[in-house]
Amino acid sequence: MRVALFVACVAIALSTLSSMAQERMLRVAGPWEIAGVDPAQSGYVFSRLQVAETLVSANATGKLMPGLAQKWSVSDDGLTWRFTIRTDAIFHDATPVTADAAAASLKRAHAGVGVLTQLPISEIASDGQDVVIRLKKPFAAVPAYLVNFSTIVLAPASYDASGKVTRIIGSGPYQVKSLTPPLKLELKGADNWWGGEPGISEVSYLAVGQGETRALMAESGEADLVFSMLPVSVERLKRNPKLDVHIATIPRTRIIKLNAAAPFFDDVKERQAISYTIDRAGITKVILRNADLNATQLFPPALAGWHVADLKPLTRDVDAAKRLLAEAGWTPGPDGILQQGGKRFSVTLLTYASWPELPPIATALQAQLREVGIDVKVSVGNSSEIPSRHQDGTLEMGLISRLYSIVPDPIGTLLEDYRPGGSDWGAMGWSNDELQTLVEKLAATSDPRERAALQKRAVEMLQEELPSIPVTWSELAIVANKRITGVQVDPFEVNYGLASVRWAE
Amino acid sequence: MNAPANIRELRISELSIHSGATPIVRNISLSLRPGQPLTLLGESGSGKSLVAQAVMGTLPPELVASGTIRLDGADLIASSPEERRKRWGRAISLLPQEPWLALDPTMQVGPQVAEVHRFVGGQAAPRSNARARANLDDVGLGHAGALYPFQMSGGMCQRAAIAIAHAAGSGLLIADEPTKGLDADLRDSVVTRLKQEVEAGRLLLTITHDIAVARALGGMVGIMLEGQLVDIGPAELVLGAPSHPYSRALLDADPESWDQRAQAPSGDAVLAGRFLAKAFGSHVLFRDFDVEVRAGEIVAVTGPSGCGKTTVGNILLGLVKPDTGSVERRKNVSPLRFQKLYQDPPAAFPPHQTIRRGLRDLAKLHRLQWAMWRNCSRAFVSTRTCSTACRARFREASCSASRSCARCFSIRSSCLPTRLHPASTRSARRR
Amino acid sequence: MRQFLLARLAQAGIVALVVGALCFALMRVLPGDAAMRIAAGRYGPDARIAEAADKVRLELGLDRAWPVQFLDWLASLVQFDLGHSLVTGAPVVDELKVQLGASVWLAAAAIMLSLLIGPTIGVFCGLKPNGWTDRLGLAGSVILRSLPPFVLGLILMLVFAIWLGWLPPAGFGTWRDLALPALTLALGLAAVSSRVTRDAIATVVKAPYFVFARHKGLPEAAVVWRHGLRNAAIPVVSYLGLQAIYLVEGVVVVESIFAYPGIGHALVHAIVERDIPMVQGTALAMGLIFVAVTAAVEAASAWLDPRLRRTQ
Amino acid sequence: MSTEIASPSLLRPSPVSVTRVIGAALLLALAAFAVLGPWLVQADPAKQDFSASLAPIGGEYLLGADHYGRSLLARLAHGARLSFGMAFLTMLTAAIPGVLLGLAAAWRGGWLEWTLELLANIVLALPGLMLVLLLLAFAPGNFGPLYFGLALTLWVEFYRITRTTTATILKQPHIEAAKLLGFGSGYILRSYVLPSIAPLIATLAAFAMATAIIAISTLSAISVGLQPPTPELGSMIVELLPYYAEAPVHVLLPPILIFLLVLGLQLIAQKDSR
Repeated sequence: MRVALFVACVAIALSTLSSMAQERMLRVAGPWEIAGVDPAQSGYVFSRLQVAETLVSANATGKLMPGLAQKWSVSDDGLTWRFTIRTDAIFHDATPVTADAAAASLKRAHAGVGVLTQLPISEIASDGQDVVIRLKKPFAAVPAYLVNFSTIVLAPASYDASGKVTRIIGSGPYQVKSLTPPLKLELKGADNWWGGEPGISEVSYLAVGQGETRALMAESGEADLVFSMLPVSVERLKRNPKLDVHIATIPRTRIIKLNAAAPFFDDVKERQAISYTIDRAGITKVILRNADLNATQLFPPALAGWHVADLKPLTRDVDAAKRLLAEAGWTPGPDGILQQGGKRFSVTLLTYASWPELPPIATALQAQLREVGIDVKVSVGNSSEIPSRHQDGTLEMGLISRLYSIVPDPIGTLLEDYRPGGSDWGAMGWSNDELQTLVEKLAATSDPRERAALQKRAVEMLQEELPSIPVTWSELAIVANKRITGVQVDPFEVNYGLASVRWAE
Repeated sequence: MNAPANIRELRISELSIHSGATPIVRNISLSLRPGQPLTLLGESGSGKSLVAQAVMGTLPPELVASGTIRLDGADLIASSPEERRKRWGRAISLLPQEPWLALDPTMQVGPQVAEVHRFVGGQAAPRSNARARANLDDVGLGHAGALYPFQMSGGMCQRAAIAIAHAAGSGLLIADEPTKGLDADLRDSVVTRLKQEVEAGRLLLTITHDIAVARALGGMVGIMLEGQLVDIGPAELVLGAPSHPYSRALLDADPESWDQRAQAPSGDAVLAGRFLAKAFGSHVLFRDFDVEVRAGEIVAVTGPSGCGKTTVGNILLGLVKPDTGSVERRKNVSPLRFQKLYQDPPAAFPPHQTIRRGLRDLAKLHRLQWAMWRNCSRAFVSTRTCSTACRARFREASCSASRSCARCFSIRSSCLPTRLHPASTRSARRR
Repeated sequence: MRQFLLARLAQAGIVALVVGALCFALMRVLPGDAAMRIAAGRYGPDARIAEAADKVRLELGLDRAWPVQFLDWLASLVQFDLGHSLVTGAPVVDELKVQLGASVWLAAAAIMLSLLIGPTIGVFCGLKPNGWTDRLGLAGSVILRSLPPFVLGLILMLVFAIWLGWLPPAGFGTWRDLALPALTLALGLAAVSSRVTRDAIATVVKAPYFVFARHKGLPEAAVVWRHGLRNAAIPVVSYLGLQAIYLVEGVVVVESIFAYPGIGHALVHAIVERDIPMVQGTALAMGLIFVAVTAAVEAASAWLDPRLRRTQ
Repeated sequence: MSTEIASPSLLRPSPVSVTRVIGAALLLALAAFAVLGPWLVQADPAKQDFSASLAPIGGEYLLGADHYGRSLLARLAHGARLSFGMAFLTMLTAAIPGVLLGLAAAWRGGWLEWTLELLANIVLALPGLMLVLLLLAFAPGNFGPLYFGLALTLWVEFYRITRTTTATILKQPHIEAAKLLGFGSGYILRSYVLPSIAPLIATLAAFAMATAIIAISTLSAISVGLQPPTPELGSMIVELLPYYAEAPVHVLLPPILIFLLVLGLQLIAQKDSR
C-alpha cells in the first residue's frame, strides 16, 4: 500500500516537472532506425527529414521536380546528362553547394552500393555550375535515379580522408544537432536554406520500432507527427479528436516471389491457380483493415501510367484454382494434399519480419493455400535469406514487400526484377523475351505517349504470366497532432516536407 | 535500570496445558520468591519447558493453558498478547538455550546489549553504549563488545546472553536449559552467575535436566514426569533423600552416581595413534600426541573446549587426516567396527528418514537379520522412559529429544559388533 | 583485499578470452552467408543485397582464414580496440558506450525501483506468512510473472501515458523516459524478489536470535529493523546479483517496446546481421559486467554477513 | 525454547496443506486441458475464417476467435499442450544435468568442481539471449534449438543451488555417521541428500517452467520464436497484442493460462509455513 502511495507521489512529481519541460519542438516518431551515417544505409532518413537534398526531387504524383539542380538536359544522342546546380544552395557548414561537391557525392554513390550502380555510367564530372553524367548507352530515367536517397549531396567536410562519411553536412532546411544512433536524431533549422525558413525550427526524431508504441505516442501527445501506423490502430486513431490521420497508397506491393523453375510453379496454370486461391479481399480487410489495398494487379493506382484500370483484376476463385491445378496434373492425395507423380505439393514460404505485416499475411496465405491442398510451411527469417536462397536456387516461395519507387519511375525496378535469370527481389527461374525487349525499349524512351503503350503491355504480360503474384498494395498512414498544420503525405517517401509544417494557433 | 524491578512473587496454581483434548501438562502448582530460586528438573518431554513457556506467554497457538499464573497479582494466562509482550524484558526476561544461536550473527555483541538500554530502557545512544559496556564488564566480557557471536566461544555467548537478560533489569529471570552443550567448567560459571542474579533480588526459574545444576543452585527443586510435578521441595531434601520413586530413578541415572566400572583386563592394542599432530591454519592443536586403546579398555580424553579432543577422535576414526604421525589399527578388523557416538545425537540422523527405515537399510546393507533388529527397535519404543512425544517422534528422526536420540543412536551403533566408540564431549566427562 | 582484486582481475581475463573465443567460434559455424546478412543489415530489405554482399565480402576480408581473423581480434583487444561494427561502421566501443551505457542505467533504475517494491512487500508478507498480505503478495507476484514483459509494458503505457498522461510512452534521454521501462522491469523483478524476501524473512522470523530479540523486550519495529532486515538481506542480495545480470541483457523486448537504445536490442541485431565484432564486444562487456556484479555481490554479502569476511 | 517438547502438531499425522491441494488440483486441471483438450476440442487450431475475425467470447466460438477467425479454445488447448510440454521438457533438460552435476561437484570436489564452476561462470557470463539466438540460427523456428538453448541457460541455476546446498548437507554429522556405518555414496546421495534438496529444486523447477514460457514468448516478440501457425501460448500473445484495444480479453487469455500454471506450481512448491 505504501509502495503504491510512493509510486503515486513520484509519478505526480514527474508529471508536474514534465509539463514544465514542454518545449516547442516538433517531435517526430517513425519506425526507421539510423544504422549508420552512410547515405546508402540511412540516407533516406536524412532525405525524408530534409537534412540533405538530392539533385532532383519528386512531387506527390511522382512528377520530377527540381531539387539542388534547378534544371537538367540530355544531349541528342542521349549519352550526356547535364544538371545545373542552383546558385543559392549552401551547406550547413556555410560552404556553397558547388557542382564539384555534388559530383564528388555522386561519384562516391556510384562507387558504392546505391542505385547509381545500376546505370550505364561512364563518367561523372563537374563543368562550371553543371554536373555532367556521361553514359555508355542511352538511358531515359537518369533524373529519376537522382531522386534516390543514396545520391544525396553532402559537403566535402562530411568525408574523412578515405572518403568515408563521418557526419552529415547537407544543404536542407534542417541541420543535424545531435545524432544518437540508432534511435535518435535532433535537428535545428538551417540558417539560410534556399527554400526559406522552416516553419518549426527544432525537430527531434525518435525511431520507435514497435507499432503499438508509435500509436500510443500519437495518442498521448508525446509525438506530434508519427509515421507508419499499424492497420489496427488506424481506426482508433481516426476517432481521436486530437489527431489527424493521413493515408496514402504507396508504390509498394506485397508479392509472392515464386521459383518458376521449381516443379510446383513451372506451369503458368499453377501460378494462376495460386493467385486464384488467395483471398486478397479478406486479407486486406482483416489484416490490413483497408479494402482499397486489394492488389488486383502489380501496381497501385498511385503509379500513374503503370496502373492499368481496365486490366482483368486478380480475384479469388477457389474452383478455378482447383481446376487449373488439376489441369497441371496435381491430384489430391490421401492426406488431402495435392500430389503429382508421388511428389506432395509441399513448399516452404520464406518471409521476414522487417515489415511487421508480412508474417501475418504469410499465415493467412498458408491457411488459404491449404484449402486447395497445398501444404505450406511458413519460415520467418532474416530479409537476406530471400536473395540468399534465390542465389543458391533453393527458394520455393517467398512473401516479400517490393518497393517500386526506389526511383520514382518503376522502370528501374522492373528492369532489375524481370531481367533474364531474374533477380533477388524479382522473378526467379522465369524469363520472357518480349517483356525484356519492352522494358529495354522503355528504358531508352523518354516520350510519354510512346512509353504509355509500352507500359500497359508490360503490365498486361506480368498479369498473365504471374512470375510473381501480387497480394496487397501498401499504404502509409501518418498521424499528426492537431497542434500542427501543413502536414503532407509523400507516397514516394522522398521527403516529408517538415519545413512546411507549422504550429496551429 | 539494572536494579531488578521489584517483584515479590510468581505463583502458579493448577496450571494445565492441553493440546486439543489431550492434556500435556497437568495441575502444576508452585511459587517463587526472591532469594529462593526454583529449578524444574525432568527428562526431555516431561513438560518442564512448557511451564516456562506458559509463564513467558510463548506457548504455540495450538496449546491452551488453564489455571492461573500470577506475577505479583497480574494473571499472565488471562492477559492479552500485547500485555504479555510488554512484560518481556521489563518484568520477565529469558535466558535462551543455546545462546550462540540466540545472538544475532550479523551484529557485534556490544550493540546487542546496548539496544536493550536504548529501546527497552529508553536511554540515549551514548548512555546505552556505556551501560552495555558495564554489563559486559560484569560478566567478564569487557573486551568483547566488538566481537561477533561467531568469534566467541559457547561460554562467552552464554555470558553475553546473561548480560542481555540482566540489562533490562527484569524481576523474573527464566533460564531454559542454561547449561545445554556447555562443559563442566562453563557450567559452573553459569551457575555462579545465576546465583548472583538471585542474590540481587531476582526471581529465578530454571529449567534443566542436569542434576548438578539443580544441586548447585539450591533453593527449591521440582521434579516433573509426563507433565506432572511429582516431587517438589527444598533442594537438599529432594536431591538428598528423594521420596518419590521417580526422583530416585532420575538421581540414579545421573553419571555422578554411576558405579565406578572395574577396569577390564587390557588386551592387545586395538587402535593407536603415534606422534599425531594437527593444526588449523596457524593454530596448532597438538603435536606429538600418542594414544593407545587396548581391548576392554576405556580411554578418556578430557580438556577444555577447543583443545582438540574431537579432532583426536576423528583422526583415530580416519575422518580427519593428521598433519603428521600415523594411526595404527589392529589387522583384520573391519573399518565398520570403529564407530562414533555424537555429541549432538539428533544431528547424527538424517532429517528426512524414519529411524525404522534407517535401521532396516543398515540391516540390509550388512546382511543382518532384520527380525532381530526389529525387536531391538521395538524394545526401544516400548521403554517406559521414552515419553509420548518421543514415541510420536520416533516416526521422524527429526526429533530433538536428544536423549531418546542418543539411545536410539546407541542401538544403531551397537548393532554392529563394534570395537571402539570414541564418544564425544558429553560422555568424555564420565570417568 | 589486494588478493581479492587480483583474483577478480584474473577471472575477468579468463572470461574475456573464453567469451571472445566462444562467440567467434559460434558465429563462424552459423549457417548462411554472413556477407548477405551484413549487407541486409546495412542497406535494408529494399536494397540489392546480393550485389552489396559481394562488396561487403571484399571490404571486410571475410574470406581470410579464420585463425587470422581471431588473432586480429585478440591483438586489437590487447590495445583495448574492439574493432568496428560491420554494419554501422562505427567503433564497437562507441556503440557499446551508448547502448550498454543506456542499458546499465535502465538496469540500475529498474533494480532501484524493484528494491523499493519487492523487498518492502516481501517483508510485510514474510512477517506474517500465510496472512492476507502474504496471499495478496503471492497473487500479485504470480500475475506479474505470468505477463510477458511486453504485455506489462503496454499496460503501464496505457495507464501512465494515456490514461494518466504523466509519462511518455517511449523515448530516452531524460529520466522521465526511463521511468516506464524501468518500472516494467522492476515489477517483473519485484515479482520474484518479493517472494525471495518473504521466504528469507519467514526464515529469519523463526530464527532463535529473532525470537530472542523479541524476548529482550525490543519493540517490533526495532526487532525487524535491527535483526530482521540485515539477516534477510543476505540471500536477497545474492539473488538480486544474478537478476542484475539477466536484466542487462534480458531487456530486449522492453527496449524495443519503449524505443530505448539498449544492449539487448543491439545484440539481437548484431547476431541476426552477423556483426561479429559487435557480438564479441557485447559479450565481452557483458562478461566483464558479470565479473563486476559478482564481485559487488560478494562485497555486499561480506558487508552484510560478518561470517563471510573470515574467508577473505 | 520449545525444542525440547514435541510440538503437538507433530503428534498428529501432519494434514496435507490446503494450499497444496488447490495447487495440485489446478495443475491437474491444466494438465488435463493440455493433454485431453486437443482431442476434445474438435476444431482445427489453424483453420481460418475471416468472417469470424475477433469473434467475441461466448458466441459461436466458446472462447472467441483470433483475428484470423481461428477458434481460440482450440488454439489454447493446443497451445497449452505445446507450451506446458515444452516448458516441462526444458525444465527437465535443465534440472537433470544441473542437479547431477551439482551433486557431483559437491561430492567429488577438486578439479571436477573447479571445472564445473568455471563452466557455470562462463555460461552465466555469456548473455543467455545470445546463446538462444545463436542456437536458433542453426534451425530457425524449430523446437529443438529453442528448448535446448533455454535449457542451456537454465541448468546453471540448478547446478549452483544443488552444489551449495549439497555441500552444506555433506558437512553434517549424519553423513559422516552414515559413512562410518558403511553406506555407499549412492545410498547417501539418494536417501540423505536428495530428500533434503528436493523442496528447493521443486521451487526452482516451478520458476524455471515459468521462465521458459515467458522466454519463448519474448523470443516470439522479436520474431525468432516458433513459426506460424503453431499455437504456442507466448506467440499467441504476440500475435494478438496489436488487437489489445479491440479485444483485450482475447489478448489476456493465454496469460491467464500461464497465470494458472505459475500459481499452481507456486502453491505446490511453497514452503510449509511451519
